[in-house]
Amino acid sequence: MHTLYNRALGGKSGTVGLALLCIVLFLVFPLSLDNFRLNMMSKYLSYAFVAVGLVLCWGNGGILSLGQGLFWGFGGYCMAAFLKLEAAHNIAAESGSDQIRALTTVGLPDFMDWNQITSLPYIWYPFKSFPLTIILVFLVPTLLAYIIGTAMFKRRVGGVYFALITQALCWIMEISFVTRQGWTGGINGITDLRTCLGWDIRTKSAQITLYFLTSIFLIACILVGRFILSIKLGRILVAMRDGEDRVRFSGYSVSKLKTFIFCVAAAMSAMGGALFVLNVGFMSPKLVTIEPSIYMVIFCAVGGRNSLIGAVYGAILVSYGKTYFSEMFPNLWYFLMGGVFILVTRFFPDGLAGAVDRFGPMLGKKIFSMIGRAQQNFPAVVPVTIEANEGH
Amino acid sequence: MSAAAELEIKDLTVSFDGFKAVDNFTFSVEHEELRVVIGPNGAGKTTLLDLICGKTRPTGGSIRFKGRELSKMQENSIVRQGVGRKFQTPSIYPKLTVFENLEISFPRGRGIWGSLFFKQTDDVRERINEVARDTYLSDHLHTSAEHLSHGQKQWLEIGMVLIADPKLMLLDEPVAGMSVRERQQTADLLKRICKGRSVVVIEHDMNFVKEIAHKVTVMHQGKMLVEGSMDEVQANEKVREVYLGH
Amino acid sequence: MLDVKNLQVAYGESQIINQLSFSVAKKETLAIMGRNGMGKTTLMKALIGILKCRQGSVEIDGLDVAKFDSFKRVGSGLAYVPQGRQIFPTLSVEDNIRTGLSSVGKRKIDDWIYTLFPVLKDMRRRRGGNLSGGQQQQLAIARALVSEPKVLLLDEPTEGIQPSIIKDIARMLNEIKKLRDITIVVSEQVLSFTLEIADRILVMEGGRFVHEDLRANVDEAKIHQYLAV
Amino acid sequence: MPLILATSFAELKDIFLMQGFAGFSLFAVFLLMALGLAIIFGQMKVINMAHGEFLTVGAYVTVFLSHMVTDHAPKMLPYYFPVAIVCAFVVAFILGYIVEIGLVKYLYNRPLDTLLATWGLSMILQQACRSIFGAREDTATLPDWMMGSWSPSEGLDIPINGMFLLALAIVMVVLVYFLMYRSRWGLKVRATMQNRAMAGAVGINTKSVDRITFALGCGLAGIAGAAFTTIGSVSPSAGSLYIVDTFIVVVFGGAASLLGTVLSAFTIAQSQSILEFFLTGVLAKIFVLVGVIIILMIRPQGLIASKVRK
Repeated sequence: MHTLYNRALGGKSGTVGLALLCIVLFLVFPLSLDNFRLNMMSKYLSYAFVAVGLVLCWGNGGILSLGQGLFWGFGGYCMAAFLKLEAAHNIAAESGSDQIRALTTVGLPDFMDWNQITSLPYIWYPFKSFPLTIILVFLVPTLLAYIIGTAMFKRRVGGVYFALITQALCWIMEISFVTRQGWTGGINGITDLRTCLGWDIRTKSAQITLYFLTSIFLIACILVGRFILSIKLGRILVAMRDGEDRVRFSGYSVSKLKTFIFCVAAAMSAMGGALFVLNVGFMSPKLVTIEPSIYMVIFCAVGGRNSLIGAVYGAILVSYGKTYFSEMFPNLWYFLMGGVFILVTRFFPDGLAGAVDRFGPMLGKKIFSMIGRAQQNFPAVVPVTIEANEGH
Repeated sequence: MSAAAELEIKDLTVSFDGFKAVDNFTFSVEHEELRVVIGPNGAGKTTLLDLICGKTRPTGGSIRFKGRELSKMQENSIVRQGVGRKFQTPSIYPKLTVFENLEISFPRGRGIWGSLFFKQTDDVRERINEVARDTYLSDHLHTSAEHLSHGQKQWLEIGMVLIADPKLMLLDEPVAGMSVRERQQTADLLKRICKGRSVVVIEHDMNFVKEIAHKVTVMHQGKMLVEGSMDEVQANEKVREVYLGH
Repeated sequence: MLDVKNLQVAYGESQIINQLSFSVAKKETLAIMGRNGMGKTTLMKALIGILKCRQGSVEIDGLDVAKFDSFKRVGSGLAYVPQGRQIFPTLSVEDNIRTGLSSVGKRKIDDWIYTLFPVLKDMRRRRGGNLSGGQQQQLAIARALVSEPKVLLLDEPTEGIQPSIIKDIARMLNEIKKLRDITIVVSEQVLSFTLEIADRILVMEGGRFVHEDLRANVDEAKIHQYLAV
Repeated sequence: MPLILATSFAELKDIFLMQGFAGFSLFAVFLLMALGLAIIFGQMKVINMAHGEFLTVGAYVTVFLSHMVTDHAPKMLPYYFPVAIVCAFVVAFILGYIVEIGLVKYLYNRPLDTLLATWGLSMILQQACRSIFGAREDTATLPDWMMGSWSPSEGLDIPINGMFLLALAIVMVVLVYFLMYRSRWGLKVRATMQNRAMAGAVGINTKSVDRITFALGCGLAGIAGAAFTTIGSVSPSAGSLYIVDTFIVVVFGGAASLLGTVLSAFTIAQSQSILEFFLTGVLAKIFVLVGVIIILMIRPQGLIASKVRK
């Protein structure tokens, strides 16, 4: 129990930070925001999943992926495909009239009709089943991450090159999705999603429920992340970031470890994508291309690339800022956002979490605790002697 | 005579851009032997260690350790065959403490599942403490590695190799940047740890070499120049010419 | 020639060198000895300007360069041979030497450089990174010398160099002193090498000087003691 | 039967030639774009995501000049283009110089951070273009001599602006080569990029080298922008459409190699242009990108890598 407390919650200070986040997510937001804003918040939180994944693979593992939108998007598209099929069946059932039957193919998503597709593509078959869809939401992006990771890391493609290649992959995905209109809905994406297993996701109560669901899953991701960072794997990640060769010559397969953490980040992103679709009711290639992928990295950087909780605040703040500024000052917000990116990288490389850590040590450690070294306890070892640091 | 050689290298060659860094090199190291490789800079000593531990791929020749061919293996599999390597400039994890540095190097939980479910049991802690004691780092277990002195960093890296209990240790300039007293302590350490394993050391400090070496190999331009006891090597005219000076 | 007064250097929070003063006469060779981590390299880096000085002055021929960027200090007559050589690995030997000409505005490498280091002439088209350690050391010295310095700073020139080349380097340095009016400050751990080149020895410990000897009457035992602890 | 075969062969040859020449225009644009990035990314290791916006700026300068000339001095129309190239260079150079002083100089040795910061910069520059020039697309009026095409044989039309672009690209490559590898300044640049501290310690003013090198890369993007106006219309986001391609060209070539950049731009442009004849443009692009990524996995160091023993 004690180890679990330390590992998953990050000890006392980590728990405080997590508790604060829970209060914000489960009390402050639901009580203070109207339904529209709360739904908006669900959208932001679904981006935060990607940011949390990036803290693991970028902040701690040193692997910067500029293509996380790829995984987020695949998760979202899988979920959207299921919802779309259900919507198509419902339309067919509701409109019993022969007129509609004559115009459309029964049970086929509308965009397929528009693209003269007369029978469901095989790729779409699995999305008839809900359990299978849930499996695919995780399996497809994780498998993709596994393939990309194995191919890249085995060949020791890393750093900048990895970032640029994942960016290109993201782009490839966007243009393929846009061109395969009949399968993917093209540039418009998959829209007009209404129900999930008969439950109308557009109602107020459904949106509130989904908000809480999103928050719970997000907290779960943070706990998983904390667990990973607290065990040996977490220290190997940091070690790999700082000295890859030494890890390799300690007998670890660096490529496998990197692939693993990359897959974990991909699975988290996919979860965010699927929840996004449930919350918002559509999916489009514009959401998964290069620009949103970079935004996701920015969320992570603004929040603090080493801090799981910071990443959530980063995602909320930047997304909110984006919405707010683009509503209030449509011409200025690009300047403002651009300025924020520059300021953060220039002056706060550790993001909000770092700034809070630096300027409010008392408060900061508790809110943004990075599951720091300090809180880990190794019983039964010789006490620390600090005066022994000689030289520089 | 003694048991068959543990490490057998035959006709090993590697070329970079047409330049042969190691050229048709053949040598062998026996069980529990402490071998020192000396030679001018650029003679191919570090490259030789790189080849053995898989960091560099040979152009030709074979490296057999306990009868197994290493030259085609991945680095981490070579490590699992029992080969440990210390680099020329200490490569440790600066942001982790000495304890964590050693813990990561502990040869358990090296796979993904292993690293997920690795438990820091008593025997692990005991072994870490033991190695820290051996490498004179007991008082610094919870110091961040970046705050260690240069000599202590060298020791830490030796400890990180040692904790995996390798059957063959490759040490590249282990006493570079150490004071005379630290050198002596390192010599004692090496003499202790070559029990039960073979050790190959690259070193420039002749006094240190004299102190520890069972046998010395002199490399020159990627080739073996001489091999023998320290006295034989020091008396050798060719060695004096290319390396030691008169 | 070189006057250092109240020099203070720090890495972040920790102060490495505090209130250090010394001066070197024209054509003198001063050796600064001490163990690793005692501040020798920090001092060298502070003198050439790679590390910023917090306080104090560094005067060359009366000109205070303590606030200057590195390249301006080179222009004022300092030259630097760093620990670990740090030649430019993908540049050819010739280009490596020519980088040292930036501050004097010349294009051609003077012949006396190649006379002093014949091996560099043979290898002038090779890439710097493909040279052996000893050759790289000569290259680093040549690169520093072409800027026609008044004061040459050498940081542990024997580190990692084979014994036979160490003797060559000592010979070369003495040769250079005969050829040109040059002041040398060298940091070292090898006493035998130091004794071959130095006029005066200072021993450094914890960022301060703790012992001084002239070449004429060196207390070898005492220096060994400082180096050994 | 043989007659039909013969004609189709001749046609096929012409098609290949035409596609080949179409590929040359693409090659020229890629090369001009990549040249600046090869300096900024390949040499300086700065991931300049705003590189495309410098192209946009150069293109807008050209468009602006073309409007000025058509409105006020129509007689000068045949001659303005070379002036526009120079102006595009100068404006982009100055802008790059300012960006280096204000932003990039703080981020050397933090490549991934340059990526984020310059992404912010690209947002700002894009919006600035939008505020100044409006969001709609704009085109430059080209001099007559650049219009039209050249037909060396029947059925074969080679557009003159494509040839002009190619010539411009070749001239720029040669210039950059001499500047970087044959001049004293180039030596200073290469020394600085390999070891900034040491370059300072041998007497090189590294701050000035950094500023000018970065600005030069930006200036080259400005020239690419001027060239771009001959094949497309300009909008605030025009440059950002090319940024991924450009990075891929530089990475594929082997970041620090000029020859690699040329080869890689050629390979990518030609394979895309030839594939485009068989597939749709988008599919051709996907194929080429996937191919490049696969080759990069086999050869992560790019087509041409410098080998130095470490």
